[in-house]
Amino acid sequence: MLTVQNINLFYGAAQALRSVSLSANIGRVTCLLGRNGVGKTSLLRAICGLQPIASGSISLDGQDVSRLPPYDRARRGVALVPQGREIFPLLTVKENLETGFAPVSRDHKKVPDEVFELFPVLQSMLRRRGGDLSGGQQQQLAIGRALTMRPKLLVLDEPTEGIQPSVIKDIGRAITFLRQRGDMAILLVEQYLDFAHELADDFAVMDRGEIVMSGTRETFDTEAVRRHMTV
Amino acid sequence: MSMTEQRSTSALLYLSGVTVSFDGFKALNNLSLLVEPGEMRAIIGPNGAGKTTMMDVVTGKTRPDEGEVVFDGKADLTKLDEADIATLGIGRKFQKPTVFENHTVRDNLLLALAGLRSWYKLLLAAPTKAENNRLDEILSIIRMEPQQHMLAARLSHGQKQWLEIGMLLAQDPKLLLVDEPVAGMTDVETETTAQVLREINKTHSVVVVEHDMSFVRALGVKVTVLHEGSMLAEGTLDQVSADPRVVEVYLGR
Amino acid sequence: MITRFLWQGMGPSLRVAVLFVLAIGIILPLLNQLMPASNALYVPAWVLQLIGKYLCFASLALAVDLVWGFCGILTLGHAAFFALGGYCMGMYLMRQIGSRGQYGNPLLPDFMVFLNYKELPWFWHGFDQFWFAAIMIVLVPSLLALALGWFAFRSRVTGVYLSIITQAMTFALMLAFFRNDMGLGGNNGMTDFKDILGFSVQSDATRATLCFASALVLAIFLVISAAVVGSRFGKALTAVRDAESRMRFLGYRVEGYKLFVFVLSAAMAGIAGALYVPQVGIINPSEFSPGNSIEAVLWVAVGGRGTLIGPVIGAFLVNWGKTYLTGALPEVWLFALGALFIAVTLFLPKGVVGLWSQIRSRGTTRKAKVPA
Amino acid sequence: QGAPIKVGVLHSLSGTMAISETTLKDVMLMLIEEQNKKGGVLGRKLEAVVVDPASNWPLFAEKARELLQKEKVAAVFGCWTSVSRKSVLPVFEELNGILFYPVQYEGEESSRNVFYTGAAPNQQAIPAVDYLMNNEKVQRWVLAGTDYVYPRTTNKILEAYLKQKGVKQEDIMINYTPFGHSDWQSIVAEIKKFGSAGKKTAVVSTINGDANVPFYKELGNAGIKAKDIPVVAFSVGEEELAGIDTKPLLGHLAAWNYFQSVKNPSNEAFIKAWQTFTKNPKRVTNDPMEAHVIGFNMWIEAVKKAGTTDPDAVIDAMIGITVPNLSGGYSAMMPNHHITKPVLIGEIQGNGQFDTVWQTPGLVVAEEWSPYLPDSKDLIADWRKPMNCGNFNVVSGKCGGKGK
Amino acid sequence: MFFLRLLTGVSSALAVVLITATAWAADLQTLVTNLTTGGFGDREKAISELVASGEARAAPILEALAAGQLYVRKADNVVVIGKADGNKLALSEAVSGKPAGSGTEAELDRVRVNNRLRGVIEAAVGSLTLMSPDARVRRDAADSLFKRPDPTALGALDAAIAAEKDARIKTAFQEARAAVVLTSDASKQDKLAALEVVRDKGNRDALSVLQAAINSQSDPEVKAAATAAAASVRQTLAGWEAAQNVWYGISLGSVLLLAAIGLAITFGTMGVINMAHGEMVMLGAYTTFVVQDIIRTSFPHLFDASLLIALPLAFLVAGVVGIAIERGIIRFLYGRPLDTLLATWGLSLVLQQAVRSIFGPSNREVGAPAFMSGAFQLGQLTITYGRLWIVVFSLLVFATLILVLRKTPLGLYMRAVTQNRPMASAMGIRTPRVDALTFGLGSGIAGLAGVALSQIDNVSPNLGQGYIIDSFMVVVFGGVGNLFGTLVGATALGIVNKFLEPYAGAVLGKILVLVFIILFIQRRPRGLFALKGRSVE
Ligand SMILES: Nc1ncnc2c1ncn2[C@@H]1O[C@H](COP(=O)(O)OP(=O)(O)OP(=O)(O)O)[C@@H](O)[C@H]1O
Ligand SMILES: Nc1ncnc2c1ncn2[C@@H]1O[C@H](COP(=O)(O)OP(=O)(O)OP(=O)(O)O)[C@@H](O)[C@H]1O
Ligand SMILES: [Mg+2]
Ligand SMILES: [Mg+2]
Repeated sequence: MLTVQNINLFYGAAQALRSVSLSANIGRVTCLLGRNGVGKTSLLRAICGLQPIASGSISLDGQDVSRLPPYDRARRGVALVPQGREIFPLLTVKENLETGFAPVSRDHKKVPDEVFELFPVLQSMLRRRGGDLSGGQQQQLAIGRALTMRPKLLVLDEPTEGIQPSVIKDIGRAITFLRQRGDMAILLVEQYLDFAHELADDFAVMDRGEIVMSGTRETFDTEAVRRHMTV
Repeated sequence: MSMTEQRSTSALLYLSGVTVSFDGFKALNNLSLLVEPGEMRAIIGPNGAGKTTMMDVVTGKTRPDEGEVVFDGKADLTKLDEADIATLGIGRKFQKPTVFENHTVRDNLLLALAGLRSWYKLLLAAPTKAENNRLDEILSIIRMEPQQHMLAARLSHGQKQWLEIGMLLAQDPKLLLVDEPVAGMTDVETETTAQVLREINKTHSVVVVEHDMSFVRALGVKVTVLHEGSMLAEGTLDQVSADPRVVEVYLGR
Repeated sequence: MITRFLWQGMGPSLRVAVLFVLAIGIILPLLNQLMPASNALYVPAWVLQLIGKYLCFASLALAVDLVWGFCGILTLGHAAFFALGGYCMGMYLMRQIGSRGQYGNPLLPDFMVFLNYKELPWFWHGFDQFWFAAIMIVLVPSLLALALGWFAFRSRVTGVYLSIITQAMTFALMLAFFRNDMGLGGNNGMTDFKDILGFSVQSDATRATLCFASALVLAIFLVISAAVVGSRFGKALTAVRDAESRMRFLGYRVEGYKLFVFVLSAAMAGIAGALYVPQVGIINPSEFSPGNSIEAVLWVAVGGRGTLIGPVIGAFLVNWGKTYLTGALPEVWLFALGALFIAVTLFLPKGVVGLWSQIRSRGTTRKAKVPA
Repeated sequence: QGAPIKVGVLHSLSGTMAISETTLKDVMLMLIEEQNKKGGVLGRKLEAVVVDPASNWPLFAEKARELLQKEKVAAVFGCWTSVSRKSVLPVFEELNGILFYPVQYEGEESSRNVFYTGAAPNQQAIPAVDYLMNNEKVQRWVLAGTDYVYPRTTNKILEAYLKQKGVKQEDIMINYTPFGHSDWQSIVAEIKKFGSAGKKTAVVSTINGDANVPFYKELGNAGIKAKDIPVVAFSVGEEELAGIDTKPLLGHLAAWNYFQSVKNPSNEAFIKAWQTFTKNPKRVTNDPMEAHVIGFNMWIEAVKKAGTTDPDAVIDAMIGITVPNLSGGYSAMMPNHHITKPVLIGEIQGNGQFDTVWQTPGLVVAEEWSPYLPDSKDLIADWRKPMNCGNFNVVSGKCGGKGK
Repeated sequence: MFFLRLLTGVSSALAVVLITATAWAADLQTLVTNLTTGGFGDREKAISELVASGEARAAPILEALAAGQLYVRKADNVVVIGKADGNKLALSEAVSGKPAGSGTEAELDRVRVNNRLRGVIEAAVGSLTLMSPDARVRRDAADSLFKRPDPTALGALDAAIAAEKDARIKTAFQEARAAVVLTSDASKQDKLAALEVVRDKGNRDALSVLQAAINSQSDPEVKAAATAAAASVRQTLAGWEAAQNVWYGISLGSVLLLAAIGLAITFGTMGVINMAHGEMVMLGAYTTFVVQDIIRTSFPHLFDASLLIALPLAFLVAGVVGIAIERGIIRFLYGRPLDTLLATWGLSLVLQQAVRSIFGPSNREVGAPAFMSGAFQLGQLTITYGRLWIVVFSLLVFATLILVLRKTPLGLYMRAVTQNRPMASAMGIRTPRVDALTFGLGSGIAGLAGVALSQIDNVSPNLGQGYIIDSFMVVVFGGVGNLFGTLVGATALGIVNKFLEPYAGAVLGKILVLVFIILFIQRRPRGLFALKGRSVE
């Protein structure tokens, strides 16, 4: 589904990504790990088109999308749950969800049932403004909103941040469910190692803007990873 | 009744019957809470339970519809504004990290540093050695010496979290309200943060909100569980974790 | 202590700027006074007058920048403080005319005579004394700023709401001053000044002195502003600009910070206005017009917001452009000016001053990329 | 053939006043072009120096200085509204320039360096009131104006005049509005109310500039017909009417010293030249334009008479110069630096023109100092030697106001 | 009884006509010639003589005179009536009414009238047209007689009253008769009765008649009764005055609303400090002018539809310009809202000067179509059609806009994009298109406002400048980002203004409104309808 090849990314003169390569496939969860400030978010933003890359390529289903604006990538099936939630504060919960209709075809303009199954709070708060929700509720809304886009590549940036344990478990189950349904690739950034470990089919570890380790669940070496995660 | 009154004098933070509603929705519902001097308290509870709102009430951001909020046995916080409350000695770290983006890390800490606050004093203030030492100290605690001259805008999410903790340290308040300090931190950093907080707790009172149970466990303090704006349970983490209601609404199976 | 305060903000580029402003203020008037008119270096008086005017505008721009650039208050009413200072000066100059007016009334200015005033309105008393006028020049704008700021900042009026309040204020003042009944000359305002401190306003020596005074004042303002923004106060101020409520949670009384800067800036604007009036020879209510305030903001934006040199450059550039273009391209100069504003926003996001750092940073990026 | 003689044109081409002043700039360009076709003056060509003071009063002074000191123009034609004139006045006096001011104004001024070719109040306002009183038997008066000096002074003079004619205070209503006032509903209603007192009522309007169009539109909509409550205006000319559908305004009045509709050969020639010059066969002419025509011709004559463009010589030569005006007579420059003018009362027609309904039998000499104001009734201006004074007090016999 | 009265009335009127007709027929020529000679005073006399003659031709001749259509042909000194017919005048002989060829203004001398003569003629024609078969004409005749009571018309009025079948016109006749009685030397009783009739009419004209009666009556009893009647009329009118002020306020509010509503989108929703907003309004007004100009020269019969044609065009013109501005300038400035102030200010200078160069600096004429001219009475409330339509129009625009923003996907995307542009883009919303459409919509609405404002204000390059400050005040006062706030804010400011104006005067009133805004914002620092909630902080 997604192939990232040798991308470099700069903030002004500072380089945040150095020749990063990564891929994510339908029906699999790819987990990206790393300490604070190593460039995980930068990588995800580059994939979604929110941050321009200096070189390298990003392709979806074999098509190069490196130069496409974010909305065109969204139309090709990329959905993002960003760090910091980025809810539309003045839109109601319902409207927030409905923004996800933009890239989908007419007959899919309906919020999928699994969103409300997963996050029953949202159902009860449809008319409340997104900005008034609590942090965790916003996080749930952000995930629901991404699912409304019926993505082929779901990109999640620390989706469990600020979420109560029971819902984290639900999210884990949901990710498992989505993986099993087999219609999307999932790219997950997570600091919460146990959670990542449970879900990941493939994983990659970043440090200082580079991928320093990668492999499949079978080769997942918790200790080695932990080493990269400490200073 | 007399019991509470008596305790209210000794408690550092005293909330009684606090209710906050937004357009009919009760975010806090008759909440009462006591924090003793020198105590560290963890507060957990489902998303939307009202934890952040409780902090908003204490720091003066939100006015309660009903109820009493007393600090240090004398100050009625419902009558004071944010700056007054901060001056009394209540510091806060926000759930969504908020730092001064156009200032360097060091200047962020300098602004937070306890002491000068009035405009005419700052106009003529010269940097002192003590202050600089203190800043260096904090920078090393939060491990941001390399970034100290970087603009805060360029920090990653987790680094901003650390900076906010550093600002809280610099502010040196009597009571620290810490909202989800370890969100977005690695497991190792989570442990470090717990250590830092325990260290602080030796001299300060702390209220921590967090969803990370391992972190709460590492703190090893009394836990209050909020639910739908009121207190659901209180006790050690093990005690509350065993409470079926807490499992039902919060921890999950 | 005070000298340390004053020196703390003086960076090298600012030192250059202050010296440059002073140099203009000294050399040009001297050339005017000492050179014979035939000499190539002779500076005619009208040039001095233009430079003097630009210097006053630069002071106004600096005042605007202090509140807008450093404190985040987009003021759309600073022309009001400028005009109030100007009116105080105008009243002094009017009283200096004495019985040389058209009607020869020793006490009442002409416009009062023909509007049938029998005696001097109360607020005109004292303005025959320069010291009194000088106090008023600072006091009147400051008090207005204090009153407005006191209420607005305490009620936490921010952003566009504050902008609109300042605009409403200047608009209301304009309408009020237009009224003939205000006793301040109505639409015609005050003109035909004769003397200032006993010297004829029309003599070249006076003009040279006024030009010098304007430069001196601007230089002083630059030093003061630099001291303020360079102090810890300045750091707090920019923090207030960026995240006001966060500052409150740190225990800062944000109102005090804003109020101090607002009042300081109003006083600066007032002084600038007072120097402006004898140089252009007229003060009239249209100085209060909201458009003037917006223009002052534009000077700052063109020069570079949030820097101290930017507003000075912006004020000079835009006003010199106006002077030049209204003479050279009278029919189409608005196209040129409008295009300038658009071009600056599009290509120089940090104003003309930003151009310098833009060039520099481009240099460094290139350098940084070379080894990679 | 010497170097060309520069003539300054100081009219706003942008900002609020551009609407009125741009036309005057065009007229000056036309006059200069025509004069050059005739071979210029003193054997030299004329050259227009146009600047744009942008409706900004300090800029007027600055540009005046630029014209006089940098461009060294021989004379300046310019300004509109008293404040612009007052702003440049000290500059002209200091640098000894010559200014021709073409617009009606409130009087109370006479400068050696300014020639006032527009009307003084007695050349416009008073005859208009006389006309209404005598021909339309008006007994009740609304004096409506924009709140600035010209309306204030004019109304003051009119008030004194009306009272002298026996009109009672209660039959005079005075109303002021801000510049650019655009919502006239209440005021029109008030006028209507004032008019329903069983006495014939008229409105004397000194409403300025842009505010007139909405005012007349509201009048028309509210159904106030000229035969019920006529409005006589001093600032509404053909140019202003060009922006309004005048059919509902039929019969409302204006007082000027010139109308485009005046029929005589010199006017017809002027209109033709103007429409050719602007390449617009519908372009209208108006009173201030005529004032510039008169002023310009007078200046040419004076330069010829003096044989030089030297200001002092020209200023002295100006007095007594007589040139044809476009209303079919001659206007003369008087010693008070104002000119003699006929006063015409015109009714608005459906085609946006005025139809002269009444005219002063002869020419009216300007009273620059109003006899109806206590402090100026003793003043006169006479710039001939030996008096050479703009505010001579005839009681004390001294120059300079009270002349103490 | 009724028949009898009717009969006598008709016959006496007939008699009057017959007698006078025979007596003076020969002299019509002289009478008409008299009309064309002498000064205004002589002319007035000639008019009353002509009326007294009772000639059937008198009415058309006098009407032509009042309308300025009576001429003397220079060539042969024949008095003719000239009616516009293309560029020429179709002539007919005044005395006989026979066609007399055509001519131009230059070949004819117009017979001048002034306002006073027009009034005299109107009253005279009034008494001559009381029996007209056209009900409107009879009504007008009654009205003009009421306003200008003429004692000689008493007989004709009586006859007309007797003959009248329409109850409302009959009342009007009776009121006119009462007014006439008051000016005649009728008996005290008659006058007292007449006073009652006039009092019951109860409007401004009635007050005027009563005031005149107070001034002219000598009998103390009549005078006292007139004073009492006037007082009672004044009292009724005072009650209506408040209603009138509210209406003025609403109509001023609707103008403010129209001017501000586009800004509520470009500024309120998108956050662009759009100083060129006024120029968009101006573009709309100039579009109206161009449309009317084309219609006038090429399709005159469409004139009444000109505004309807102009509306979509103005929307398009301003909208397209808006889109061009967004694509060319604004889109580089998102995230730098303050810079938009600078750029749009520059833009407004350019647009103003461009319009000045193309259309000239002076005002352009935009006419009112028939349905927007004139006024009607609602009780004692005078409501002008123009204002009424503007109120209706502004509400329509407002409602449509609310629908678009609230109920369409485009509206949703607009709001999403302006709240968080990158995230909206990541959600698959084509942000550039939405941005352009939003700015275009705001500008287009400003263009619509221009069409409406062209009806009440100058169409000049300065048009926009006059509204920009008010628009910003309204949007901010109402609460930025809240359309309802804009609606309520505009109406509130309008009404406050109109209640202050009669007491404080227009100038002070405006100052007070500004002070009121300043104080109000202290109370509600985020406007009338502040956005509440955590996200606002
Ligand atoms: N807008 C920006 N401007 C400049 N530098 C930035 C910006 N955003 C991030 N950076 C820098 O890029 C590096 C990578 O940041 P990024 O946000 O990708 O980290 P991360 O791995 O997501 O960290 P975290 O776990 O804390 O979210 C950091 O060192 C940060 O300082
Ligand atoms: N201004 C507001 N308007 C409406 N509802 C609000 C507002 N502020 C908070 N709420 C609601 O109040 C409830 C409590 O919110 P709060 O932020 O205190 O929760 P929390 O306990 O901090 O949750 P989290 O763990 O997710 O951060 C939530 O349901 C939220 O939606
Ligand atoms: Mg991250
Ligand atoms: Mg929370």
